[in-house]
Amino acid sequence: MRRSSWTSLGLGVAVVTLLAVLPLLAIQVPGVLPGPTYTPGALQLLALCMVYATLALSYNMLLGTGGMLSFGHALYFGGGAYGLGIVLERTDLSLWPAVALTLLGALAVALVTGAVSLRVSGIPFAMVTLAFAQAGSVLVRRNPDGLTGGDEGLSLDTEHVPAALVGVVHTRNLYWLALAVVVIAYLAVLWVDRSRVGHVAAASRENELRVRSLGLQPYTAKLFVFVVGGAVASLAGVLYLLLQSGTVPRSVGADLTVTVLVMVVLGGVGSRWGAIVGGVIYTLLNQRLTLLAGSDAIESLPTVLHVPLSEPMFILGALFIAVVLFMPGGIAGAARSGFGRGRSRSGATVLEAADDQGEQRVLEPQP
Amino acid sequence: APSATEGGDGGAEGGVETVEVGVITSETGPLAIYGQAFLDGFDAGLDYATDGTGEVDGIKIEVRNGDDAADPDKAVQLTKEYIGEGVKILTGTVSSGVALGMAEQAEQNQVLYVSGAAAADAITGINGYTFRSGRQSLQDVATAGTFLEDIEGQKVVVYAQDNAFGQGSADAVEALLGAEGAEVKQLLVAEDIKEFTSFSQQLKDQKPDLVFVAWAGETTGSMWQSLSQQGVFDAAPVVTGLGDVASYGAYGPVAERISFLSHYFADAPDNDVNTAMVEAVEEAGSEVDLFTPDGFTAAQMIVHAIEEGQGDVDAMIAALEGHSFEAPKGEVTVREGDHALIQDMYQARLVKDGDSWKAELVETVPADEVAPPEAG
Amino acid sequence: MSTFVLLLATGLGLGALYFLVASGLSLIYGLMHVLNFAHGSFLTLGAFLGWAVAQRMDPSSWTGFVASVLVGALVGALVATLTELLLIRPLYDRHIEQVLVTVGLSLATVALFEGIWGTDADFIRGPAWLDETTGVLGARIPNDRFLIIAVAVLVLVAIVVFLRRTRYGMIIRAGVENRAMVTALGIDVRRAFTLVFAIGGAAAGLGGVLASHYFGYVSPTLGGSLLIFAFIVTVIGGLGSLTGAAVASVLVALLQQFANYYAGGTGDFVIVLALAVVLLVRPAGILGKVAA
Amino acid sequence: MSTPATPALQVADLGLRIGGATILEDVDLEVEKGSFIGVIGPNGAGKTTLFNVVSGIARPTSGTVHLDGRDVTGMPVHRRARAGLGRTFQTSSLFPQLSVRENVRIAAQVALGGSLSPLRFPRAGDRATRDAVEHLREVGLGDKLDLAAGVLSHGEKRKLEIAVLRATDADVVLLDEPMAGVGSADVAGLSETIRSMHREKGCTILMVEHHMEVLLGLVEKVAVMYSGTIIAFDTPAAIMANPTVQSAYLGASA
Amino acid sequence: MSGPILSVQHLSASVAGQQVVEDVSFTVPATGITAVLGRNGVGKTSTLKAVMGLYQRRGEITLAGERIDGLPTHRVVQRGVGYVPEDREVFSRLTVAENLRLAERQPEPRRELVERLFPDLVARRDQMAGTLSGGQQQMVALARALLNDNRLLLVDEPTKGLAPLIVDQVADALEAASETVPILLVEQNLDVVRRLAGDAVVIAGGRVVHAAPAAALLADEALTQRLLGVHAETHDDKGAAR
Ligand SMILES: Nc1ncnc2c1ncn2[C@@H]1O[C@H](COP(=O)(O)OP(=O)(O)OP(=O)(O)O)[C@@H](O)[C@H]1O
Ligand SMILES: Nc1ncnc2c1ncn2[C@@H]1O[C@H](COP(=O)(O)OP(=O)(O)OP(=O)(O)O)[C@@H](O)[C@H]1O
Ligand SMILES: [Mg+2]
Ligand SMILES: [Mg+2]
Repeated sequence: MRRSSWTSLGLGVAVVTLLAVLPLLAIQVPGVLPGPTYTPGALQLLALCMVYATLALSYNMLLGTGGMLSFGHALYFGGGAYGLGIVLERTDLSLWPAVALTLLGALAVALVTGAVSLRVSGIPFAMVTLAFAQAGSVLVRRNPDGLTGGDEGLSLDTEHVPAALVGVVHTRNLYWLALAVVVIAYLAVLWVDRSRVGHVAAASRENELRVRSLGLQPYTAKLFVFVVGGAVASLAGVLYLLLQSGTVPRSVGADLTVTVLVMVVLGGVGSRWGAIVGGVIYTLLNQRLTLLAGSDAIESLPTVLHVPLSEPMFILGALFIAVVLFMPGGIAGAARSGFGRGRSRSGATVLEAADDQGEQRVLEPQP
Repeated sequence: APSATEGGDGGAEGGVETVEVGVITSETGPLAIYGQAFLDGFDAGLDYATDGTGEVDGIKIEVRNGDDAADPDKAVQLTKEYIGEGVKILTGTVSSGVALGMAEQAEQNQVLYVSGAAAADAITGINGYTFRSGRQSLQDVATAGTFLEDIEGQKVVVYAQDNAFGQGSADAVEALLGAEGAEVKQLLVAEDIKEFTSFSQQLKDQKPDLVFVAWAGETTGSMWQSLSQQGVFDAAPVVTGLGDVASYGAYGPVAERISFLSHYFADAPDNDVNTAMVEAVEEAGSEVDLFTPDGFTAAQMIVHAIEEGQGDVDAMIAALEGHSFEAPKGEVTVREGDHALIQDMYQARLVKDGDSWKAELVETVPADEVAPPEAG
Repeated sequence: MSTFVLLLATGLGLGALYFLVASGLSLIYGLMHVLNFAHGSFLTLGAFLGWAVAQRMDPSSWTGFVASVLVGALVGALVATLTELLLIRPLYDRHIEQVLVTVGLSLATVALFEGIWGTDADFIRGPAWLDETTGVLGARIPNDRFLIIAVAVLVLVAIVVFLRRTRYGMIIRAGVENRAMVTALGIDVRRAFTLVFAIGGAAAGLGGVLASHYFGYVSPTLGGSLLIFAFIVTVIGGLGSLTGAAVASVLVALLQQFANYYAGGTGDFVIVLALAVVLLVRPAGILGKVAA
Repeated sequence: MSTPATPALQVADLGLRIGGATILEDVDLEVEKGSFIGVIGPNGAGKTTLFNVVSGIARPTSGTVHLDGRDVTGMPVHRRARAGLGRTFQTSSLFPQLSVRENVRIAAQVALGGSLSPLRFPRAGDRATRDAVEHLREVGLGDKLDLAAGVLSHGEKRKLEIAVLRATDADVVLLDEPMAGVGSADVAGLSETIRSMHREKGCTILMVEHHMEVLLGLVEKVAVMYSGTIIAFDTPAAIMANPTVQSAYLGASA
Repeated sequence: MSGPILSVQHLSASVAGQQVVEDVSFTVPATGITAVLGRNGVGKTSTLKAVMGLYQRRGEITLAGERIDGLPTHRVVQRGVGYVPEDREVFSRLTVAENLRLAERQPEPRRELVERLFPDLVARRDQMAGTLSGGQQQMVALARALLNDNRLLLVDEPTKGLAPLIVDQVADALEAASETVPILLVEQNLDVVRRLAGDAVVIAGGRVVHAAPAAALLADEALTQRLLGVHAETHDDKGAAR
């Protein structure tokens, strides 16, 4: 146990170090990256991958650790992006205080919405979170007081953003920032997972009544996980705004939540590094499949093949189905069984627990 | 001055051999049809402006195509990728949100951006690096105004979706026609609403002299149907913008009763450039549509900019500002102050053509009559 | 007054449409605990193929219309059956993963439809009577609303009778709770599940054709745009309660209509609020537990 | 602190109705500190329901529950547990996907305090883990520590329930049929575990059990429930001699 | 007398990739009750579930001479195998009546038998089975198997959680049933075993370690001590006294 945790720490440090020096190297990955690793195009793509990896990490904590199937996680991501955008535009704060203020606001929103949503669990919980996110998304699109820019989205007001983070020439800095954010998010999630409150949340996922009978409040533990998850998601949103120099209503929409769900399942529910890998792979596929779709090889195929294959979302959807059907633990699960490192809980079983939540209370005698 | 970047053969000094142009637009995704029209136009325009050589003044124009699938993530990714590799000229996209994002990048990185089909007024004058090759909402609205003999004292009701496009149109009507003495009322319907019967009734109850409809998307058909069911057409003339060919079917039986303002359809302009464009596009196996001239014009502008500016961004901007030229829509002018594209607009009607509908020109509205107020 | 009547009548029509979309969803979700994200795709496919058939015949004739409705229902039943056999069945007892598979399916199918039929809407038109209106208390009510309300009532009655009069309802409720034990009673529970999916799919296909007439178009996103309301209706109505879904459909649609008209287009907010309130006050939904 | 005279558990006038059915009616029971009480009665008499009401899982429609002199009638489950009430479930109620060790460790952690802390991190060698392993050895699950609790056999789950209870270190303990499904080989050992829990800690125990030999071997007094109410509360000998108990519950000797 | 009703040869079974039955072989005679004994966790329940087809299995299982090891569970049942699961597994959100109705496989199920045996269930026909007491749920589980005419009953710990009075009644019922249908019975209550079982099969570590007449096994104190870890005799007198 000791040994393996040292190895994984070593591995983690090595990977982060490698990623950190990437902008100084000229590695070509044809088909995956648009150019050598020092070019802005490649760095931008990698940084975007990290944004989504962070988001996936936070969602994995909700689903994997706390067993909470949320359909409204995009609300916090969008909250981070729009929040920072609005603060920068409407106040004279400089970037870092604005980020702090945004995160604080997102924390408050997560606390309030979480406190309400967690009154129910299972599919009803999913629906309440969906409803909140939907309200957020409608609000953003309605563009109240010109705050959000409506459909056309909000552009980053660069006036108070350090010059080192603006412009293509500085993509490298944004990349490093993104890397730092992933590491911070990973540590935050690790911290929650390892702490006692994380353990209680995991236990609540499986049997709330038992947790209560032991003298603990499942609600508190789950809310804690939910709020930290929301905060990490909004951190990802903040990063997104800086990276993209803007944000659009899609970043609060239900589609994004579904996308994140896909990433997490792809990577393997309940696995931290799985979530990161899932986020990265999904983003790469999503960004690069459009190239494949337009390629001559696809164009030359007969219609039955060419029509579906030239739709990136078709390929992604089909891939996702295949993973759920044939790789129940996602990438992490496959890797684990590949290395023969059995763990007692797999992604599939974690998901089961998330489902049964809503039904337990039916069985209790209710006066 | 443009900052020095690695790659590319750009540089202010002469002797430039090639200039790269990044064309980012939707080739797949929900707006793929618009994107295709833009691209058809762009290719034809480039051919036209370079006499089929792909070169101007000895400078080879290299085009890089990127598919944004109407997804701003992809658009920004491509923009940064291209800029990072030294591309100094960008054009394209049909979605206003994406276009605004690209305009932002153009400013941050000091490259030339010729926005394509996106109609948002906000793009006009957004920054010194952004131009437009299409029309904007204000020009639509001004054209709508030409349907009234006398604007003074008339009651104009804007019936629109409560989104950027609808709000923009409503504001534009207020600004343009309101200023000319019309009494302007708005009836904005939230974008997600799908049942319009009661709103149609409300519209009729307002007893307008002119109804201006700004509507897009899938609900168009049922909106028109309910207007007709509730008898709005009996109450007042209804004006709206004519969309792409595929949308002609949306109006249903009332199509003949609607007065259309139009940005473009194949038969609207009567000039050589348009004829050349239609021929070129048809030769390439496609049909011209609403956004084809935007692509064509963008190519013309870019070729001109390269010719005059040799790839230097500031020089190219200077070359474009105030530039007038013959485009498919007749003579167009890039207004110096805010980079609006001053162009003719059209009044049109739909007539039955077998099973489908065909647009017919009613009148050409001269460019200066519908020039938008200068953006500040 | 006539505005009120109009809102009420069109609200009922909208409610009927919501119910048509939600009925299959509610059936499948209530009985099998599969929140079927691909339901919208069943709907879309039913609408597309129904329209294709109507076009071959004569879209403006009633025979064409009826044929398109039948084809829509059949297509819905067929794809739903295939979905159940190929994707849902292998994942039995793993409800969340079943949900995930349908998420994947909806992503893939919408893209596929876009590839086949393009992204733009096809505007369609049925028999002329549907486009006309009938005067009720001074309000001109579009005729298609009456048709949709009638079909919705029929569907409701048909499904409720199916569940009450046959053993299937019971088998499926038992099967969801403990599938192994149902088979240990000598019952082939898989067939029952497939049947439920087929019925749900047929309802979706039928709803798809009617929805396409209601909105006057078919497009790859037709189903998806209605799905969220169907979800909300299903949950507000209560797990497994079809009558609950029916009541909730009407309530939601009316609430939405009135809020949209009188409260400045806030219909969606009001519904979201209603959903949150209902779930917090009655987590099982308004008619939850009282199974079909 | 309460005086020695305060009963550890007192229920008075307890009633519970669901819909039209009366599940509990006029239940009165006073349990002295440190005593070991058996609860018997036919199936469906209301024994489990009484435990549910005492532990707060079910709310009574009338009457009160006092724990150590304190009125806890309206108190939520987890606060009662905090106040020293522990229980096992008739149908094993575990964390099926957590390991056997983890199941007990969480309970032990609660007993040691700071369980919801985000700033403390369970480790392999810490006190709670050591305690958990010890309790598991005691009930004979020492070789199943890393299995997921859900895959245990029925009897093994019963043993795990006892281990969890041991770890909570409760003062008042409710045992709901701890022996049901435990193999005959292990009944004696498990009884011993329960007895030592009572002896060492001096906790108060109420135990529902249909296994009469075990029950009689452990308890000091027996309460008999019959259709929702307590019809007798006496020494084991007196209860076994009670004709109603014989005819309505024991049967065989009649 | 014909051959055995059930024959199990080299049966192995696994759940989630974990082998839980290793190599079990035994036969169940065409009459009477055969007991399966063994300590907790040795694989008794798993053996029954493997026969039912509820766990993945390998080996040869024949019912009255016909192979059933390739059949899915519902087909096994349709061949006339009744099953009473260990954890009762009533459908908690169905009423008692629905639970029973679901189990009926023949046109004329034996409702009177069940009603006579468990009058409590009649009174509670419309109650959700999930709200029944533990013992009442056990009755539902038993009733479901007794409703049909079976060729073989597999019964897993039927007396667990039942009051002594009911234990006796259930034993009576099983005894009566065994006159028409052979029963394979898993039971921890040795008094019940002694009273009912003809043969006994003892499982340990996923294998059969002993198969003999039940009386002989329980009479041999050393053997029961070794196989079941218990003094069989000590229960005798008290058991009768209960
Ligand atoms: N919702 C309900 N409606 C009607 N009766 C109910 C309801 N819930 C519980 N009951 C009845 O309440 C009674 C009390 O059940 P309880 O579980 O307390 O019995 P018990 O004494 O523990 O029995 P056992 O020894 O079988 O476990 C049972 O008869 C049960 O059927
Ligand atoms: N998925 C699994 N992974 C690992 N071991 C398992 C799994 N499922 C069951 N087991 C083990 O298989 C063994 C046999 O279980 P089974 O339920 O058949 O025992 P049993 O003889 O019926 O015991 P009891 O008397 O307690 O009911 C147990 O030790 C159990 O832990
Ligand atoms: Mg009980
Ligand atoms: Mg067992």
